[in-house]
Amino acid sequence: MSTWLWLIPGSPFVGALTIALLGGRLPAARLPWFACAAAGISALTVAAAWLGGAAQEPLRQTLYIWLAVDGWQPSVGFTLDRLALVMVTVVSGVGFLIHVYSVAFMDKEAEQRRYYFYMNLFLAGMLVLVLADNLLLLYFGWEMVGLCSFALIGFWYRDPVKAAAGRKAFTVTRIGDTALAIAIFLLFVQFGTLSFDVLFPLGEGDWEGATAVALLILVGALGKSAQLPLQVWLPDAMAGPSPVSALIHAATMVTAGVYLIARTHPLFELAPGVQWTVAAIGVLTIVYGASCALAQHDIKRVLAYSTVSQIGYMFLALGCGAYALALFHLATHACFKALLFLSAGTLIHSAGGEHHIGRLGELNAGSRTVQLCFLVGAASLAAVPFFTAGFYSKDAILTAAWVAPVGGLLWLFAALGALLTGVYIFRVYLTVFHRSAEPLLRPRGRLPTPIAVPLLLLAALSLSVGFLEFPEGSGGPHTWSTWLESELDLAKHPEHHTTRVLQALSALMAVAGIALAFPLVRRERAGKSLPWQSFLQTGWRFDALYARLFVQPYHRTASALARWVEQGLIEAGLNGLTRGFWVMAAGLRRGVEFGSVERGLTFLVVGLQRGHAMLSATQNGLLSRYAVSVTTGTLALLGFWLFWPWGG
Amino acid sequence: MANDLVALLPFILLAMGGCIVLTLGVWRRYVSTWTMTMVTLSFLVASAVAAALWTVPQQVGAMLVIDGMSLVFTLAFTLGTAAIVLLAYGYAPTQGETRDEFLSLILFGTLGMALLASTKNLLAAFVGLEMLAVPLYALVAWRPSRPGAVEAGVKFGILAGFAAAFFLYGIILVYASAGTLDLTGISSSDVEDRMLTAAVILVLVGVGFKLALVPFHMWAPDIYQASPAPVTAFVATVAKAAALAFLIRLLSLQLPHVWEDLLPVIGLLAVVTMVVGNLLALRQQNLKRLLAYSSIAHLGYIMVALAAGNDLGRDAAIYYTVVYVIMNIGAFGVVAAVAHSAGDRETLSDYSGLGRRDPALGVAMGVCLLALAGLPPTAGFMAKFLAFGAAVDADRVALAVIAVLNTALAFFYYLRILVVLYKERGMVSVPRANGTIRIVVITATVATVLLGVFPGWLLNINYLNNG
Amino acid sequence: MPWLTVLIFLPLVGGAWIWVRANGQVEYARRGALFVTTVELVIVNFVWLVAEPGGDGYLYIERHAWIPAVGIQYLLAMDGLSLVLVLLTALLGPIAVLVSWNAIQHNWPAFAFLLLASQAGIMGVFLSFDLVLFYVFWELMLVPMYFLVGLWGHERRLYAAYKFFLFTVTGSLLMLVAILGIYFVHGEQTGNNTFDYFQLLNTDVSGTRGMWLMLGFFVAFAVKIPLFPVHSWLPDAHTEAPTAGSIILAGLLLKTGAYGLLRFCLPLFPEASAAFAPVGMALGVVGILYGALLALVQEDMKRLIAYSSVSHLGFVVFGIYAWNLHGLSGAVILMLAHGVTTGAMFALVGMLEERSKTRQLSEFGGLLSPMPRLGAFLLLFTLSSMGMPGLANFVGEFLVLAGVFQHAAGLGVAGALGIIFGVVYLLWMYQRAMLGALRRERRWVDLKRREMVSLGIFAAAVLWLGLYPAPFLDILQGPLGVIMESGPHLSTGEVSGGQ
Amino acid sequence: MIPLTHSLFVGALLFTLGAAVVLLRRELLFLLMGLEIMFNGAALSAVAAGQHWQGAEGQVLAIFLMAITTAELVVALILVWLAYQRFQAICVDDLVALRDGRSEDSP
Amino acid sequence: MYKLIFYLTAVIAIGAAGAILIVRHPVHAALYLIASLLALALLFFLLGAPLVAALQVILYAGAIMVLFLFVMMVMDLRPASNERLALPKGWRVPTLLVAALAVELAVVVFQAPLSGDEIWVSVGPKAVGQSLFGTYLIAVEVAAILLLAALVAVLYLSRRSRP
Repeated sequence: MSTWLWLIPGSPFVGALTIALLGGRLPAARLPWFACAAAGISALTVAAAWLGGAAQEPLRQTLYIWLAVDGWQPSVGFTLDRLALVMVTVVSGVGFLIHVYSVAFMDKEAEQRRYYFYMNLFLAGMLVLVLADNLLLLYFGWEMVGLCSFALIGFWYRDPVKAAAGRKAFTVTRIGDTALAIAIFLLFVQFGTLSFDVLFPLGEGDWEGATAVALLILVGALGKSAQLPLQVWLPDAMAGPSPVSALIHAATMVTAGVYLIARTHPLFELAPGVQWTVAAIGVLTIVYGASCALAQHDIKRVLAYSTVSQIGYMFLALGCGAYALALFHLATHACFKALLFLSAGTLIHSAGGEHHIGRLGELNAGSRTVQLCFLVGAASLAAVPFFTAGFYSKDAILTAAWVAPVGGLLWLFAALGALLTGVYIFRVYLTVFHRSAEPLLRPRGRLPTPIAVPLLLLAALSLSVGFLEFPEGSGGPHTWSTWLESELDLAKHPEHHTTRVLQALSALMAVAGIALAFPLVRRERAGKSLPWQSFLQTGWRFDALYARLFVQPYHRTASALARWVEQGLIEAGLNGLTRGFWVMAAGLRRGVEFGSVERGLTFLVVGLQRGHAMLSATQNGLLSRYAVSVTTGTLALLGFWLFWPWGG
Repeated sequence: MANDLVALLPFILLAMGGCIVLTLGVWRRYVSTWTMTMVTLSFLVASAVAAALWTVPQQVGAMLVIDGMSLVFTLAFTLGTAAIVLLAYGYAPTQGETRDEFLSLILFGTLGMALLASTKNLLAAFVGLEMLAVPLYALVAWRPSRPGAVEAGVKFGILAGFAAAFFLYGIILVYASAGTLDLTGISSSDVEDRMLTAAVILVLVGVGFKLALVPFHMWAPDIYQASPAPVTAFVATVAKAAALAFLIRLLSLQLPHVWEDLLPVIGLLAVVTMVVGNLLALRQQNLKRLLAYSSIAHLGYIMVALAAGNDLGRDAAIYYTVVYVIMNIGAFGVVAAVAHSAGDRETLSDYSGLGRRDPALGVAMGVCLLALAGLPPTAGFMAKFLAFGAAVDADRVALAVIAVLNTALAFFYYLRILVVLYKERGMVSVPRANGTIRIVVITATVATVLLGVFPGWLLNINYLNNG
Repeated sequence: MPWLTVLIFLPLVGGAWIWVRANGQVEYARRGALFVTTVELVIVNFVWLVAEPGGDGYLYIERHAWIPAVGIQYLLAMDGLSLVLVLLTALLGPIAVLVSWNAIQHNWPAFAFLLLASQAGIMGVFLSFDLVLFYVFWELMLVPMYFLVGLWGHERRLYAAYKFFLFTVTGSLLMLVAILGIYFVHGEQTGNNTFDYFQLLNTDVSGTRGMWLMLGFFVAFAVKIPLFPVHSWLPDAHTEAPTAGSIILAGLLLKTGAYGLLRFCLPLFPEASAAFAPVGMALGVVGILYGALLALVQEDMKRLIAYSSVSHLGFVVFGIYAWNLHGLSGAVILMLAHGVTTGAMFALVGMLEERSKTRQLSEFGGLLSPMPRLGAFLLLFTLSSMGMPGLANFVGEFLVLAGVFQHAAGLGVAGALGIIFGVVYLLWMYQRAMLGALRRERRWVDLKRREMVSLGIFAAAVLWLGLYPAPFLDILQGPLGVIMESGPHLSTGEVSGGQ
Repeated sequence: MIPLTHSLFVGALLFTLGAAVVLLRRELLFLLMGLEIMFNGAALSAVAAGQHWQGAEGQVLAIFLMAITTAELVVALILVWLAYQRFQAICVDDLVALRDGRSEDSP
Repeated sequence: MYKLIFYLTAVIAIGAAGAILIVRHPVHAALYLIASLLALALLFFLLGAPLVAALQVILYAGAIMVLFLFVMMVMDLRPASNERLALPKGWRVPTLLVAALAVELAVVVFQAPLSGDEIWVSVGPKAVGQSLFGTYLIAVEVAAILLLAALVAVLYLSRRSRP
C-alpha cells in the first residue's frame, strides 16, 4: 500500500496539470467529470489505505530528496499515520463530494477549466499538507492551498470587490505564513532538521525557544484558520462560489491550523502559556464569531462567522490538550458545515444569486430536500442533543474545557457561544424556510443528482459521525479517542458528576439557543414597524422581556461588534497597515529615491555641469587670458615646489 | 663616423625628403599632388625602416642617444606622420594645397620630433622643439582663407613663443646651475640644488604647453578647432608624443633624482589636467574641441603614470603615448573623412547617423572612441591599466582613484558621441571619403584593437638600455 | 575541444557574422541569432553532461600565456558555480531572441550582434579566472548592453543608458584599482607578479589594506547587483531597455555582481569580508525591504519588476554574507530563480506592451478574460517571484533564510518580512493588470506559439528549480564548500547580535 | 666682477618685464615685442651663466636663441600681418572667434 | 668702473623694457626695444661674450627691429590722438602675477651657485665656433633646416592665393 501513497495527493495534482496543459482539448462537458475522477481516485486510495492497514500502522513513502545542502536533506515524502488518516479522509471525502456537487452547480459557468484546475490543485495541496512528513513539505502544501484559496475567492475576478477579497485573504494569511516560516527556520536552526519523526522526540526536551516557536506556529495557524485577530479575511472570502466556500473555507483549508497545532502539539506542551493562549483565543473567537453571525443578513456570511466560531471550539480543545476532540469536532464540523454551505449554495443558486436571508425567505427558493438538509446541518451546528454529530463533538469539548486552567471561565464563554450558535443558525433557518407570506417563487422540481447526492450523504454523516465518540460517562463507546490515543494524548475529564452537570447544561444551551431564535425571527420579520408591545400582547412576554433584556442588547452588541471591531478596529487596522506601507513606500520614493538618492545624483550632475560651465567660460578665446593661465600655472608649479613643505 | 651616419640615416632621410619635395614644387605643372604625397610617404617609410634597423643602444655624436625608446618613438612619429600625410591627401578643405610646402613642413616637423625622441642635450631638445613648432604655425593656418585659420595661427604662434620662452629660460637656468646642457652630464655630476629642479619645472612648463597640460592647455581647443583635421591630428598626436618622448627621457632616463623631487608637482598637474580636461569636454558640442579636451584629459592620465615615478610608470607612459597617437589618428581621421570642401563638420549633430550611413567609418569611430574611453579589449584600456597600475604600485592609490573616477566621468562624453553616431535621423550626405583616409582610419582601428589584445609587442621592448 | 573558449566566442563570432552577412535582412538576422543561441545552449548542455571534475574540483581549465610581461594569462575555468550561471546565460539567449522577434522594429542585424556580444561578454565573466581577463569581459558586456538600451530602448533610453553605464563603469573602475592593488600585494609577498586567481587566493591581505581592496571589489559588485544606495540606475535601465535587454539585464547582468561577490570578494579577502559581513547582511535587508516598498508604489510594470529585482537581489546578498552552506546555496539558487522568473516577467510585460503600447498598470485591468494564457503565465511567475513553495524562488529564499537564521535571527525575521511585502506588491500588480473589469477595449490577442514557447521554457525552468533543484544544488556543493572553507569560520553570534 | 646671481637677476627681471608686456598689453605687435624681451632676458642669463662656467656653451645658447627665435618671430609676424590684412585685427580682443560656445542642452 | 657700467647698463636695459609697457605708440615701443637690445649688447660684451654682443647689434637691433618697423609701416598703426594709455581691463590679476613671477624667479635665481672671486674671462669667437661646429654640429644643421622651414612657411602664408 505504501507505494501507492503518492496517489492520494498525486491524483488531483496530475488532474490539475492535465487540465492546465490539455484542458483545452477535453470536451467542455467532460472536464468536470475528469476533475471529479481525479478527486475520486484520491478518495478511493484513502479508502484503500483504510483497508490496507493504515489505521493500524503508519504508512510511509519517500518520493525523492527535495534539497540536499550540507547534510540536510528534506524529502518529498509522505507519512500516513492516524492523525493524517483522519484529515485525509475528511479532505478527500468532502473534497470529492464537493467536486461532484460542483458539476451541477457550476455547469453554467464560462471558465470551468480554471475552476477545476484550482479545485484539483487545492485538493492536492491540502493532501500534501496533511501527508507531509516534514515541515518544509507541509509549508509547501500550506502555501499551495493559500494560493488556490486566493484564486478561487477571486474566481469572478471581473468584480473588483471579489478580486480584492482574494487578495485580502492571501495577504492576511501570508502574515500568518511568514510567522510559520520563521518558526520553521528557528526549528531548523535549533535541530538541523524539519522531519516530524526526528523533530518531535527532540522537541520534548527542555528548550527555551519552545515558547517563541510555539507562538509563531500559533500565529501561522491563526491566519489560516481565521481566528482572532486574523479572522478578517474569511467573511470576505465568501465572494467565491459556494462549493469553494464549502470546501476551502469551511471543511478543509481553514482547519489546517488545527491540524498544524495537533501535529506539533509536543511543542505546545513545552510551552503551557502558549497552549492556554490557544484556548483563550479559541473561546474569544467562539463568542466573537457567534455574536457577529447573529447580526448578518447575508446567508453565507452567517455561515462564515459560524465557521470562525466553530473553529474556535477546535482551538479551545487544542488549548485544553484534547487534541483528539479537536480533531473530532473538525471532522463533524467538516460534514455539517459543508452541508450547510452546499445547501445555502443551492438556495442562492436557485434564487438567482440572492444572498439576503430575508429575501431568500420571500423567494421561497429552497425545495424540501434542501430545507431538510439545511435543518440537519443547522441542528448539528447548534448541537441539538443526542442525535446530531455536532452535539457529541462540542459537548465533549465543553467538558474538557472545564478542567483546563481557569476552566470555568473558558467553559462559560464556550457555553455562551453554544447558546448563540443555536440562536443565529436557527434565525437563519427560520427566516429562510418558515414564512407566513405566500412564496414568490414556486419551489423547483427535483434537485439535480450531482447536487442531491452529496447533500444527502453529508446530511447522513452530519447525523451519524457523532456516534464514534460518546460523551464521557454515557456508557457509549469511545472509538475515536481510543483509536487516536497512540498519537494524541487523551483529554482529561472532570469528576463524574460535574461532567454530568456540564453535559446537561450544554445540551440546555443548545436547545435554549434554538428556542431563542424563534422570537428573534419573529421580531425581525415584523421589522421596525412591529412595536415592542405587540410581543407582549401576544403573550410572549417572557420572550419579549428576554429579547429586550438579552437578545436585543446582544443584537446591538453584535452589530456593534461587527461595526466597530470588524470594520472599525480590525479593518481599519488592516487598512491602516496597508496604508502605512503605502505611505511609507511613497515617502521612501519621495524622500530617498527621488530625494536623497536622486538628489545626490542631481547634485553631482549639476555640480559637474557647473564645473563645465565655469571652465568653459575661461575658454573665451582671449589670447592674453591664455597667457595668464600659462603664467599662473608656472607660478603655481614653481611656488608649489619652492614654498611647499616637501619642496626641495 | 660611418656608423654615426648610418645611425643618423632616419634624420637625414627626413631632412632630405623635405628638401626634395620642395624642389619638386619647382615643376609644379608636371608633378601631381599624388606624386608628391607618395614621395613624402616613401621618405617617411624609408626613415622608419632605417630606424628599425638601428642597433640599440648606441651613442651618436655628442647629442643623440639611440635606444629602445627612441626606436619606438621614431617609428611612431614616422608612421604616424605617414598616416597624417595620407589623411591630408584625401582631406577636402585643403584639396590641392597640401603639396610641396605642406609636405616639406610636415617632414621638417617630423625631423624635429625624431630629434626630440633621441636627444640627450637640452639645446638640441630646444632646437627640436622649435623645429616642430615653427612649421606648425604655418600648418595650423594652412589655407589662410579658411575661417579661423589666421586667428589660430596667431594665437598658436604667440602662445607657443611665450611657452618656448619659459622652456628656454628653464634650459638656461639648468645650464646656470649645472654648467652643462648634456643630460648625462647633469645626472652624473652631483648637482642636487634647488635651482636645478626649479629650472626643470620651467622646462616642464614649456613641455606642458606642448602637451596642453592644464593650466597650459587653453590654446588647444581653439587651435584644434580651426586647424584642418589632418593638421589637428598632427598637433594632437605625434607632436604631443614628441614632447612626451622628451619629457619621459628627461625625467626617467636622465634625471631620476629630479624626477623624484618632481613627483608631487607632476601628480598635481596630472590631477588638475584630468579633472579640468574631462569637465571641459563634458557638454562640449563641437567635436573637434571635444577631442581636444579629451586629449587634454588623456595627457593627465599619462602624467599619472609619470607621477608614479617607477619603471612601470615609464613603460606605461610610453605605451600610453603610442596608443594615444593611434587612437587619436583614428578619431581625427574620421573627422577628416567626413569633412566637406567648405570645412570640417564640427558640431556633434553633424555626425548624427554616420554609423548607419557608413558602417565602416562608424565602427572605426566607435572603436576609437571606446579605446579613448578605455574599454577593454582595446589598447586604450591596456594603457590605462598600466598607467593606473604604476600609480598603485607606487602606493599613490589616491591618484589612481582620482584617475579612475575621471575615466568614468569621461565615458559620459564618449558615449554621447557614440549615440549621436547611431542616431536614427542621419546627416544629409556623407561624402565618399577618400580611400586614403579610409585606409588610415581602418588601420588605426585595427591597430588599436591589436595593441590592446597583444600589448606585449610594446611592453617587451627594453627601454632602459641607454649606454 | 577548448569548450570554454567556444562558449565565449561562438556568440561573438556568430553575431559578427550575422551583422556583416545579413545585409539588412531581418529574417536572416533573427533566424541566425536563434540558431547561434540554440547551438550555444546545446553546447552548454553537452558540456554539462560530459563534465568530469578534475582533482581540484574544476570541470574544465584552459590556460595560455597572454601578456607575460605583466603576468596576465588567458585563463578560463569552470566549476559548478560557473556552470549553473553559464547554463542560465545560455538558456536566456534563445529566449531573448524569441521575445525580440517582432518587437525589434529596425536594424535587426545590429541588434542580433549586440545581443550575442553581450551574451559572449557575460559568458566570459562567468568563466574567467584571470583577474584582468575577468575585468576585460566585465567591461565588455557593458558596451553592447549600453547600445541595446540606448538604441532600441523606450522614451528615456539615453538617460537610462548613460546612467546605467556610468554607474557600473565607475564601480568597475574602482575594482580595477583593487585588482591592481591585490596584484602588487601578491607580487610583494611572493615575488611572483600574476593575475592568476588561483595564486592570488593564497595572498595574505589583512587589516585595513585588505578592507580597502575588498571594498574596491565590493563597490563594483554592489553597483551591479545593485544594493540599496547605488541601485538608482536599475529601475531606469530596466524600464527603458527593450524586452530582450531587460531580460539580459535582470537575468544575467545582475547575477554577475553576485557572482563576483561569491567568486572574488569572499575567497580573496576572507578576513575583510568576514568583518564586513554584518554590513553586507544589513545592506541586503535594506535592499529587500526598500525594493519591495518602492515596488508597491510603481505605476509602470517594468519599473515595478525592476524594484522587485532590487528586493530579490537583496536576498541574494543576504544569503551570501550569511556565509554558510545554506545561505550560499540559497543565494545561487535564488540567482537562477530570479533570472528565470524576472526574465519571464519582463518578457510578459514586453508582450503586453507590444499589444497595448503601454506599460502603465492603470491602463490595464481585466486582461485575464481576453488573454487567459498570458494571465496564467503571469500568475505562475508572480507566484514564483513571491516565493510560493514548489516554484523556483522559494527554494532559494528558504535556504537563504535558513542560512541567515543560523547567524542572526533578528535579521532573518526582517528578511522574512520582505516576503510579506513581496506578496503585497506582486498581488497588487497582478490584480490591477489581470483582474477586475476590462479597462481598455482593444483587440487583445492572446499569446502566439512563439511566445508560448519562450514562456513555456521559463515555466519549465521555474517548476524544475522549484520541485527538483537537487541537480543544481549537487554541483554547487563543491565550489561553495571551497568558498566556505576559504573563510574563517564564523561562530554563531559573532556576526551579529541575533539569536 | 659681477656675481652670477646679479646678472641672472637682471635677466630674470627682463624676462619678467617681457612677460608683463605679453600679459598686460593688448596689441599683437606689443605682444611680440614682449616675447623678444623675454628671449633677451633669457639670452642675458645664458651669457651670464657662460661667464660663470667659463665655457662657450652660454654663447652657443645665445646664438641658437637668436637664430631660432628670429625664425619663430618671422612666422609670427607674418601671421599678425595676415590677421591685420584679413580682419583688421590689431588687438587680441579682435581675435576671439575661436572659443567655447554656449553649451547646448544635452542629455 | 666695470661694475658701475654693468649696473648702469642693466638699469637702462630694464628701464627701456619697462617703457614698452606704458608707451602708446608702437614705433616708440620699437625704439625703446632697440634701446634695450643695445644695452643688452653692452652687457653681453661686459660678460665676456663679444661675438654675441656683435650679433645682438647686427641681428636684433638691426634686422629684427627693421622687420618690426616694416610691419608697423605696412599696418599703418597709429594710436588715436593724444589718448592716454588706459589700463587694460582686468589688469590687477596679470600685474599680481607678474609681481609674483618676479619674486619667484628671484628666489630661484638666488639659489644659483655663489661665485666669490671668479676671474673674468672673455670667450672669443673661436671657442664659440669650435663648440658650435663641434659638439653642436647636428643642432646647427637642424637650425639651418629650421630657418628653411620658416622661410617656406612665410612664403606660403604671404602668397595671396594659388593660381
